[in-house]
Amino acid sequence: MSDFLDSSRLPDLADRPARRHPARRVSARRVSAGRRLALVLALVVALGLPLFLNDFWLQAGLFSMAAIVAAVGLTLLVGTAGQLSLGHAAFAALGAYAYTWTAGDTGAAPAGLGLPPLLALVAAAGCGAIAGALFSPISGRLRGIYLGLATVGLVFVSRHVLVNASSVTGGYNGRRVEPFSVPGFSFSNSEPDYLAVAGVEFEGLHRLWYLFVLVTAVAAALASNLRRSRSGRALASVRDGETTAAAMGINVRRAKATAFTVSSAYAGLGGALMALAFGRIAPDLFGLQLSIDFLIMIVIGGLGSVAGAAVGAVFVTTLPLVLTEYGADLPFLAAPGSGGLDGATLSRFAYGAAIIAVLLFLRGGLAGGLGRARSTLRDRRRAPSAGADGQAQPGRQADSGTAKDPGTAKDPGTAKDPAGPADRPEHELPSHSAPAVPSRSKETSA
Amino acid sequence: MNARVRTAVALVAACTAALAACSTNPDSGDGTGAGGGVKTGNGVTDTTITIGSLTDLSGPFAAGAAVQTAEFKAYWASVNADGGVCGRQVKLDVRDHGYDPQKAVSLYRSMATNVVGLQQVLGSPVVAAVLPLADDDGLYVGGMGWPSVALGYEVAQIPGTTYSLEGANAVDFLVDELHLPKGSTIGHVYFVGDYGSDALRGSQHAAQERGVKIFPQEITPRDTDLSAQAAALRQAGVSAVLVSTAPTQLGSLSGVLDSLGVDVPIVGNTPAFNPALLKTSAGPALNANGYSITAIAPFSHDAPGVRKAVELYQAAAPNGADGWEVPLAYGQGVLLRDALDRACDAGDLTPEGLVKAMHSASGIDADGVFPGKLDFTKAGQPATRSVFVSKVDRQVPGGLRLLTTMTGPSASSYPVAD
Amino acid sequence: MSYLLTQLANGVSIGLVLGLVAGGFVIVFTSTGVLNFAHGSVVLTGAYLVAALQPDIGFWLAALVATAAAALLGVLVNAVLVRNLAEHNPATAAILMLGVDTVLLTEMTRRIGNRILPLGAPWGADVVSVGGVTVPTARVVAAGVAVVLFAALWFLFTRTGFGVAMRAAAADGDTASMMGIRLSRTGAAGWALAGGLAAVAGIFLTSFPTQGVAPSIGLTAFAAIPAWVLGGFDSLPGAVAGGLIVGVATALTVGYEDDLQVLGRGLGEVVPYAVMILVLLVRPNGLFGRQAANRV
Amino acid sequence: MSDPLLDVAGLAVSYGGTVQALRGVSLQVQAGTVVAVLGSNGAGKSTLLRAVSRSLGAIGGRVTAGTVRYDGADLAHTDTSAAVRAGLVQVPEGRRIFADLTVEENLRAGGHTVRDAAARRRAHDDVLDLFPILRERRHQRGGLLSGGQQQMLAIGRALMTSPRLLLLDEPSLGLAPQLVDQIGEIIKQINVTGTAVLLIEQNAAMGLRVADTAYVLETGRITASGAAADLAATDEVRNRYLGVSEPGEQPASCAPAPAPRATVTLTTQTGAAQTGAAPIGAGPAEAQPRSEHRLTVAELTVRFGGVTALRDVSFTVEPGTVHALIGPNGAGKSTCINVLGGAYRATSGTVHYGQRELTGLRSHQVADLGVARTFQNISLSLEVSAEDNLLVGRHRLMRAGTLAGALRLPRARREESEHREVVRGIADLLGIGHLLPRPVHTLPYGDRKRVELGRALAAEPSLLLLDEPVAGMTHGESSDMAAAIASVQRRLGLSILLVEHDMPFVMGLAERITVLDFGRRIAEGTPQEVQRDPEVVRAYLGAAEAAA
Repeated sequence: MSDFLDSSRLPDLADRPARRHPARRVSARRVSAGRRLALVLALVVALGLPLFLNDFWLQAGLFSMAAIVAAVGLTLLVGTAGQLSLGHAAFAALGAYAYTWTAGDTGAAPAGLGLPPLLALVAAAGCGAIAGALFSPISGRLRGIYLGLATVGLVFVSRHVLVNASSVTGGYNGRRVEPFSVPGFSFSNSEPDYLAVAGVEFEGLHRLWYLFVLVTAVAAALASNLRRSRSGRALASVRDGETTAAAMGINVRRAKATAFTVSSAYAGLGGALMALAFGRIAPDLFGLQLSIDFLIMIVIGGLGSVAGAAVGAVFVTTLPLVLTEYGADLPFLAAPGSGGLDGATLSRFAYGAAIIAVLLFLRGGLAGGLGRARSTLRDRRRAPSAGADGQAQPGRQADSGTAKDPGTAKDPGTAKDPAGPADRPEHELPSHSAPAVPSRSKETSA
Repeated sequence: MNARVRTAVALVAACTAALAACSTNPDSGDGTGAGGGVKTGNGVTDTTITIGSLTDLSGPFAAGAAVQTAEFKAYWASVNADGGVCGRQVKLDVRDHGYDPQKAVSLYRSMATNVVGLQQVLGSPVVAAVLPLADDDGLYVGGMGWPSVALGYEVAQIPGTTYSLEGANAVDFLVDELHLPKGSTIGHVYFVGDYGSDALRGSQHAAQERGVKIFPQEITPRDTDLSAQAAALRQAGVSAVLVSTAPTQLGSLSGVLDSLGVDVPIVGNTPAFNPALLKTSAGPALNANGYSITAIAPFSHDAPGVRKAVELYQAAAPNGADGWEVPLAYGQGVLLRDALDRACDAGDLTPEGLVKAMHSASGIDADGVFPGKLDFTKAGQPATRSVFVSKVDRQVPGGLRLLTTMTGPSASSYPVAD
Repeated sequence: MSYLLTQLANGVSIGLVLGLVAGGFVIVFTSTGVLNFAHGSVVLTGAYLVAALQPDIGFWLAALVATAAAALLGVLVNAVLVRNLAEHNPATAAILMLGVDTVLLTEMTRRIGNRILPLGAPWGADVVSVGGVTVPTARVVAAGVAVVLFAALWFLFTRTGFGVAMRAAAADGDTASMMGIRLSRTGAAGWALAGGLAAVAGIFLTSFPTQGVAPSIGLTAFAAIPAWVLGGFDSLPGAVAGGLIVGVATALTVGYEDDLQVLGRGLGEVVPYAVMILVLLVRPNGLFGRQAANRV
Repeated sequence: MSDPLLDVAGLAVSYGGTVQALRGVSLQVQAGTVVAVLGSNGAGKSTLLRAVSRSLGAIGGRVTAGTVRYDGADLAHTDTSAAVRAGLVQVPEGRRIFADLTVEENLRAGGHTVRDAAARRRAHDDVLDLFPILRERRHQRGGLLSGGQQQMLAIGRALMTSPRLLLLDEPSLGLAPQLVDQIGEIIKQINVTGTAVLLIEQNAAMGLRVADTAYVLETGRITASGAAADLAATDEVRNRYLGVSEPGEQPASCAPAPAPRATVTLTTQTGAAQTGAAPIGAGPAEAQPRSEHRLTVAELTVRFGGVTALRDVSFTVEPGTVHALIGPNGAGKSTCINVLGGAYRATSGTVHYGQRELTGLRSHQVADLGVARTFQNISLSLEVSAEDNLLVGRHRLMRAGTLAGALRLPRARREESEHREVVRGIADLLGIGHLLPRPVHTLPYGDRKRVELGRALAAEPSLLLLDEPVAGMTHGESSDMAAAIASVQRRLGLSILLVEHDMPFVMGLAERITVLDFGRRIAEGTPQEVQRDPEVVRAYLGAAEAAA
């Protein structure tokens, strides 16, 4: 059998080397080592940061990490599978309440099941998944933006249920969230009441921080594995062409339902983290604005990439906070009712403008922009020796821009661009321009 | 796990340990100084007392919040001009959460260690998120509206009665003063949530006590056209309507009821009325049938406290809008000041000391801003069960003319904790 | 019986106004493929301009100026922002509009403040009563104007060269441009129309049963989204039908809430979305939407 | 001779900077003449027309060299609208009338640029005189017209501007013979009034009949030109359309030789991954010879609305053979492939693969039976690496679920690396091994075609459906591809059903050929038989040629 692959026995098909390029392998390995270093650095920062942060930033960090989990899930749906959802606040709410109910005290009002919080965390993701799966008759049939608008309904329906099912949810007043704990150790300010390592006290927020770092890292790793697995390829294939995907043996409806299910499981988990970060939940926390924020995160961050979702989540969660923290103290707080410009208003303007600016100027979102900046830097550093790398076949037209698609943008190492950013063509292939949602005109004119 | 990752993990662990060793975490607080024999904690130095305000200057309640913030500033400036509190100047640290609970919680975290108490926390979802945290931290919170749920928190100081008692008093007022016969139906249009739903509870309790029926209509802030609700109320044959919504909805409802020829009293409770309504087409209807049940004296009330509040406000914001927010903010300032004074006298100006001092207070009415003497010594009970009843009147500033101060029988019997 | 008729009349009249808003969504979507999340703010802006201008120049002139200004606003947003997106796909365009919405809404909130601005419309708080059914005059006018506007749109799109060109561009932009139709112009016209419709809808959304302009009107416009979706994304008749369905369904749910108590209170808010989901289950492209052909 | 009305010189166009669609194309159109450009799918004909009508941008193309001069003026910086106003109008390929607009409205949209109402009315009347049927149906929606009427509407719509130069993109596409003749007559009539016509045609018979001058465009280059009558007689054209003669062009390996089918066994060898040389068919437990099933198509009929794309077509693909499906554009070949693959539903008739009936199955179920396919317009995930595209082909052979993949369970990882190894083997076989890590959008056209073939092979099919595998390839690339397909087929004993326009390619590769024309089977046999069949010659080159 081994002779089957022996290319010397085949006619020389293409007048080009049939073996993999050694130079390529080397550079690919170097890049992935660089990536790993970046990941390790990020982890060091995530672990060391709480020691320097005050409660404000710790709290902001907790919300950011909860958002990252939900946004990563949404980017699997929108970026990888090309579906759109504005209903993820509903799944987040479901996760939050599922956690709270499962872990809640049996004696309290409203009562809970009193199960271990770890189990409750799993239940949160599970409930999200089940709800997502139940929605599959719709999510499997609708596409892109159509699905996105249909899911708006979920937010309102779930709010209605949350307010009315008060025996479980506590109604509009909501209910207290049981702190996360494992036997003998609580991620709050009690049990042990005082915890210090090398003289530094670890309070509830610190402990939660580390829990969140762990959950977020695992969630991101799973998502990024998933994207690169058989299922992830199937989803991307469905996004890029349902007919083709079906012809390759992919059950398109099931793939779409899977994407929706996985994504809502992430939203459920993110919701549970939000609940832990808040300490008390109420239906008002899970309004349409939350869904919209999730969507802003992944688009601003750069569709499709896990890193993009993370960057976007941090951006959307912390930017308004930073603007408020440093904008509201501006000296010209106008008199009330006089219609003058005050700091708070100014920070809202800045937030809206930031969203607009990213979309206008950064192809591939924040992650795309960062990746491009990095590769530009690297190209500049490497400029003297460029071309000796054997990256492109002479005579073959060189590559187009690395960063035009969000999927590869986060990892500029995989797409070599010897021509440099200046030579990139302005246009791209038509089918390449809209990874997320099928374009309207194609739908209707076919 | 390969060798590289193992190395990395070891590196991380080492770094973390090193950081922990050399970190000087500032979280240990401002220490417990003892300036002038007074024990102090977060937010209090020898010269200043810092209080916080978590408010909504860019969200849906921005306008009203701006009025209150201006009044707070004016009030504390006047206090400071008179020599401050406990020999210290009071500094008000205002943060805008834009009605976003996540933002509010983070801002709360940044504030909690730097203030001795919170003058105000505004907005239902924000209150729901922040109150439990403040309760854990033992940090005083004033001015979070009047939801019954706040009674469950030791740190909360409700400036007056609760929405539920406003609702109960409203029914009592309709029966006793406006002579609604037994068996008649009262419509109650309310926002779902800790404002409207709470008020509905009160009105339903009172209805049972007084032998009338409540016909509830739930709406949300997005409903601005209440034609369908008004028609339903007419169909139900209501002889009065309670409204626990925002001003927009009160205006729409009274306008449509009028147009349908439903000539019945319309009673709004605290935040439902806004004098701007009088300039709209609902103005005449409200002027004829509108009443307001509030925990705060109306803008036009002639009590010295209210006059002082208005005076301060008009000096600070000559073009500002008139409304119940002005006396409210003044009253809250008075309550906090009283608590600070008591804490100072008790020699404990820490956050915990402030909460304790607040619960020792009784008999405050802020020179007529509140409907009777407020008593904060009974945990879990409202400071008063009395309310102001005003008639909508376009002739007076602020649009409300005080009729009476009352404590109805069913308000007295209302079980606050259920 | 007259109660039912009253609720139906309420539903139909508000439904027509919602149809105007939904029509704006349709036109922007068909002409430029953008999901205009800022539409609610444009509605609010239009209404605000009327209220702000009418004391000086009178209601009618103010309405005219506001409509023109809202149309211009749409054209500017399209020309300056939408056309300059780094990546032109529906998701980024939708998020862009959210950014625009944030900016517009903040500005409106700041300007309106604590006030409830009266529109000064001549119909004031008058009502019309026919056989026990009472409907606000404003709503009768609104229904009339909506019908006239829909007729005008029908005329524009079927009887004028430019309207036909807009439809051609919406159906197949590439081919239309081969006919010499400039997509930039049809796009601008689409945004202008949508802006104008939004301003008119804004006037009626803030007229009598509602008391003047307050920032929450922007949210009310959101109720037009289920109307748009269940009518079909690219169909003007669908927008009208969707608006009517949402209006009537909401009015009836509110009107008979007591009989529907098992489902919980506050159903009025949920019903449009529940109806939308049901419709989409049966017809994934909405009631009037074109079937997306599934050919290779 | 005066200056030409249209003068294209040295034109080069590329898409996305990678796909070179036209290279150094030059041609002229004299005022008042008809010029035909002949070429098969993927030759760059539509690109050429769009470059002239300034509508390349809409599909992402860019002129990289050369000029287009119209009436003496360089069009470089004008847009479509300006070109239309100057009297240069294109009728797009596939008619593309506005289906929701009435006939009247379609015409109105066509006359959009004409400001003068009187001129518009005149043009309108002229169009309705030219196409009386349109006058009759003027209030009907365009979508309700028949194919021929739609083509008339598309032409009429363009005539509303009273153009000086009309660009026609494959007007005969998918039309019945008598309609094609009618369209030809119409073109002549239009020309009589002084309008010059640049006509792009795949139907050489029709193109050469109406044109004064003709060019042959192949893979982006002009390969022949001259007076239409002269060109019709050349070997070049005959070869191009019938694959007659020029045996020297064929790679020897392409000759249909009996291969040791069924002797190739495909087994999984665990551990093969470590040796770096896994068998191509490393699917679990698939030790049987690939193809033992016969594909039987019986009386297949497909209708879309009122259009019948296939009518009672029957043929059989014997196990382990290469069977070609040919016919002029619009003959129903792609429709047939799409029905076999499960993308379209048959209106009537049956398709059996072995014992299994395919017609009721959905695409992914058909794929599960071991039927893989490629697409006429390459359909790959552009952002994704070539390797991952190939791995999509392995989807049906892999088992790891979503959870296993996310957790990277040992089982999933092992499976993944085994299949990656197989994919590398397949890629090396096709000579694209070195391209595996590159995102597909960075690859040139020819390589993309190979990647797509690789993806289909990765599915380890027993039946391979190839929809124009060499469309748009240069001669060299096309023979490389032929060699690759032949070798793969021989080694794996696949059955292949092939749709292709490149006749030398088909004639060299196929053992049996079924010829379709207007949805009907008009001939079947060996390549030699088919080449001699007068029906076939008539279908391709027209009645005159067949008689000659």
